[in-house]
Amino acid sequence: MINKIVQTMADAVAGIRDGAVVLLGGFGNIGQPHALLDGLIEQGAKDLTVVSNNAGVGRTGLARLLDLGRVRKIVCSYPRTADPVVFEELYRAGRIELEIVPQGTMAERIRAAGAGIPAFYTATAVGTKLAAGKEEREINGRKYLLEESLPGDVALVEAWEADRWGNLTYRSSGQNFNPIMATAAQLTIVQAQHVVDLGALDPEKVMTPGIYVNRVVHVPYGDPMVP
Amino acid sequence: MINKIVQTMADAVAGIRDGAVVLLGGFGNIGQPHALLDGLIEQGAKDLTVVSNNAGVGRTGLARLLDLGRVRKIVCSYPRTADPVVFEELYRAGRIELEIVPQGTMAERIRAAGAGIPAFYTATAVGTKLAAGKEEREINGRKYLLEESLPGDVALVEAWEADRWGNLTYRSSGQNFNPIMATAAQLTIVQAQHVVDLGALDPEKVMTPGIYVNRVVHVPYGDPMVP
Amino acid sequence: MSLFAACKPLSRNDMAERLARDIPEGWYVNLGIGAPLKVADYVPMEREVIFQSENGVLGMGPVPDPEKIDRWLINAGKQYVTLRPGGSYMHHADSFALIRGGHLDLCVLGAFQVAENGDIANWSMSDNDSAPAVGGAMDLAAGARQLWVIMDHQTKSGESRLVRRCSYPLTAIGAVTRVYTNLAVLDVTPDGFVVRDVVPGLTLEALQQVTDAPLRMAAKNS
Amino acid sequence: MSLFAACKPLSRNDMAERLARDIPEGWYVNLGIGAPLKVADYVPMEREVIFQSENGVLGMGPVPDPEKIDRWLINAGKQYVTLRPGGSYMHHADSFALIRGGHLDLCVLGAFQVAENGDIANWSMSDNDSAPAVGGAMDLAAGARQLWVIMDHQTKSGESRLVRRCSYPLTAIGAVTRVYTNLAVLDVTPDGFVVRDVVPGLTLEALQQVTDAPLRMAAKNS
Repeated sequence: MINKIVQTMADAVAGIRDGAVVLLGGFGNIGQPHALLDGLIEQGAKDLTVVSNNAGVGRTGLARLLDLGRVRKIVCSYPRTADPVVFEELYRAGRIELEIVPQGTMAERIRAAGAGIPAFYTATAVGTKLAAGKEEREINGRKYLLEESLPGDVALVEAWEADRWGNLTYRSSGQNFNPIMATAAQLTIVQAQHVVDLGALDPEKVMTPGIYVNRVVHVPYGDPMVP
Repeated sequence: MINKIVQTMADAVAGIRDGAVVLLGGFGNIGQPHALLDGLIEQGAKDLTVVSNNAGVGRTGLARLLDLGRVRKIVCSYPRTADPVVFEELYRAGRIELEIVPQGTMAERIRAAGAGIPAFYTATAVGTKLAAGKEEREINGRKYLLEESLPGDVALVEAWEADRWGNLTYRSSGQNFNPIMATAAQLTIVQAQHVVDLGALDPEKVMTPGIYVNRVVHVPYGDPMVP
Repeated sequence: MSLFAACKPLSRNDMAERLARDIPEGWYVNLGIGAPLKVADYVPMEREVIFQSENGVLGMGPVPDPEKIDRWLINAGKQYVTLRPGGSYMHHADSFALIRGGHLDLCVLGAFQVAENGDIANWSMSDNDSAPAVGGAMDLAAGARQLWVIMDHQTKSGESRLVRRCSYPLTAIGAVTRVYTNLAVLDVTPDGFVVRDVVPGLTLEALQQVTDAPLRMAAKNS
Repeated sequence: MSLFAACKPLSRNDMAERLARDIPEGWYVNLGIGAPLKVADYVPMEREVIFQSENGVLGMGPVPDPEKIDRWLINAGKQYVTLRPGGSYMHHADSFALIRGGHLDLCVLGAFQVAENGDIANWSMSDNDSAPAVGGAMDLAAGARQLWVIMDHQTKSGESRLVRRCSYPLTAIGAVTRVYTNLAVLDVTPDGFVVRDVVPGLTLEALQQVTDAPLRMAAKNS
């Protein structure tokens, strides 16, 4: 019997290696797997590359992982949030590498990694300083940049419901990067608010089929914090 | 008030021009917009390029459009179906052009057209005769082909439910090419089994948001024919 | 400044209202973070304009009553929003496929500078910016069918934001189609900025004096 | 043929059963149209193997009772199928993203020829084929982690289907990892075909006589 539900946080985050590329779901505070982040902090892996839309808020979660010196590089579109104090300190001190990627290009690069597309062309960022070092090509009269896929070793995902096959649903704007990150990593780890019986999810409402999921841990924390 | 529901088939298919590229949803008999095809036959546009997974069965629908000499070229992955008599006759007589595309490459080229991706790389068909004339490129040690997006002037789509904004759902394997074709055409025309009130569709179950849809016509025909 | 003695520059709210008037029913529109978000307040619900947020929300409604907040539903500025009947959700790749694919009728962004060739600079003040944050601005600017910019005509220190060439790092090239400032509405055309509309009491000459890029007047009834 | 006097080649059903034994629980598997589809009949429901069909069905169950057919639910061969609890649907781009992205543990295809370097030819009999039909075969062959081929060892006229180089148009290069024939099971390795298993009574020498490509025996307990 397939059963991807694990019983402890330690089991959920076991085996994340030093140097891993970690895809971290969430947009702002919504759909971000805070419990898995705490599990990763506890687990100890270091020298990480974190791919996340934002660069952490306050002193907890991703900010704490940064604060502990466990992140070598961050790939994100928007490091300037309401309270990015930890990231800014590290960045100014030259103690963390930053790769700024336009948000849509980041999303498409992650999707491409899951879809077996090693590279694609996009008009986003043509003529800007984020085009530096990228191949430019004219196709049908318009200029495009070549962008490579962005795969992860690990994806940390927050879902609303999950079953033992790893099928997932998400709640309203809690989807954001989670479904595409789930497809793009060697090891996809999910925290879910609700664990339901196999067959309980509407087959037309499953947003991430279990094929993309390795482990699910039940974390029924309720609504996201007010930031 | 936005209202994409049209009352007659003539209104639904109005304005399809000679020479148009028509994306035709469906896989086999499922999810294929037979009523819109009949509407297109009646409407009269000719010299069409049809993008469809299959090349028509028997003597009705797409096969009839072919039989009437209205199709200049067909882009498909699998012209050899149970009863492709019309297509085979035309093809052997040199009266129709055929572009064979691997099914997944066809799907991704259509998706790319809707997503503003003019071209992408894929390992599918490397080293085969379908790679002829395509750019080959090695990326991280593996060979890939460059494939261009495949946009349509018109998409003919079959949906299960629709509302006046053009939001759509599909039924089980009736999705197939329909959601991606809806994103990839200048003019997306939908036949829907059920027209429902705005707000009646679950926001998490809408598979094609109305932004991709221009016209919806109500065609409550019931279950697909047994082939 | 004597130039403005005879006229009253628009407030932020006035600018948003002015822009909102030009959005026809049925358009799909993304409003950037900050000043552009105000535009939604001036589009009446009965004129159905469908607002998108790049974090996967299509069909946003007004800000919720404080006691009715859904804490799972935010916009790109991380503010709580609502979903209208007919709205829907999607993931980030689908959301930016919609943006990049040219399906938005309009995006409204703020900017530091707009150039007469349609270049826009709105994400970074200098090449040495510590940790610049681009978000979805480049995708939106390159992807939407129309890009309207809403911004003050001049900086606080009196420099023109409508320029011949942007001096700040670019967000996109040749993307802007119209600019709404506190003094005027200007189209970006192959011939540069064309003035559609000025605030009452302001002459084209006076407007030109506070504008770096050359201006032309629109032909009547165009 | 005297070679086969001492042995009994496997039937189509036997081959499917033999292959099915090697699929572990938890694998995600695509079965090609035709002979490969039989494999599903020999995987017991209690061994949870999840079958995918490229038209957007993940978690296919057995063929439905005639009175319980859902006419909206077909497989890639256009046959009516069922969905298991835990199954789900997706559109064609997502379905082939799954295939192309290397997420299938296994694809099983039929073939005309398999070469010792893993090349497979299974879609077209000649370069002058009238209207050749490729379907999803190239995507599946290039995308799945493992590609197992199920086919007769020889053509009806007695030619070997396991060859040094394919003479028919290729479906994919270097993709096949194992072949199940009516006479043997063979791995495709960097050193060519390695025999894992032969039908009782057949010697390696006899198998080699009906095989164009050179064969090697697997090391014991490998």
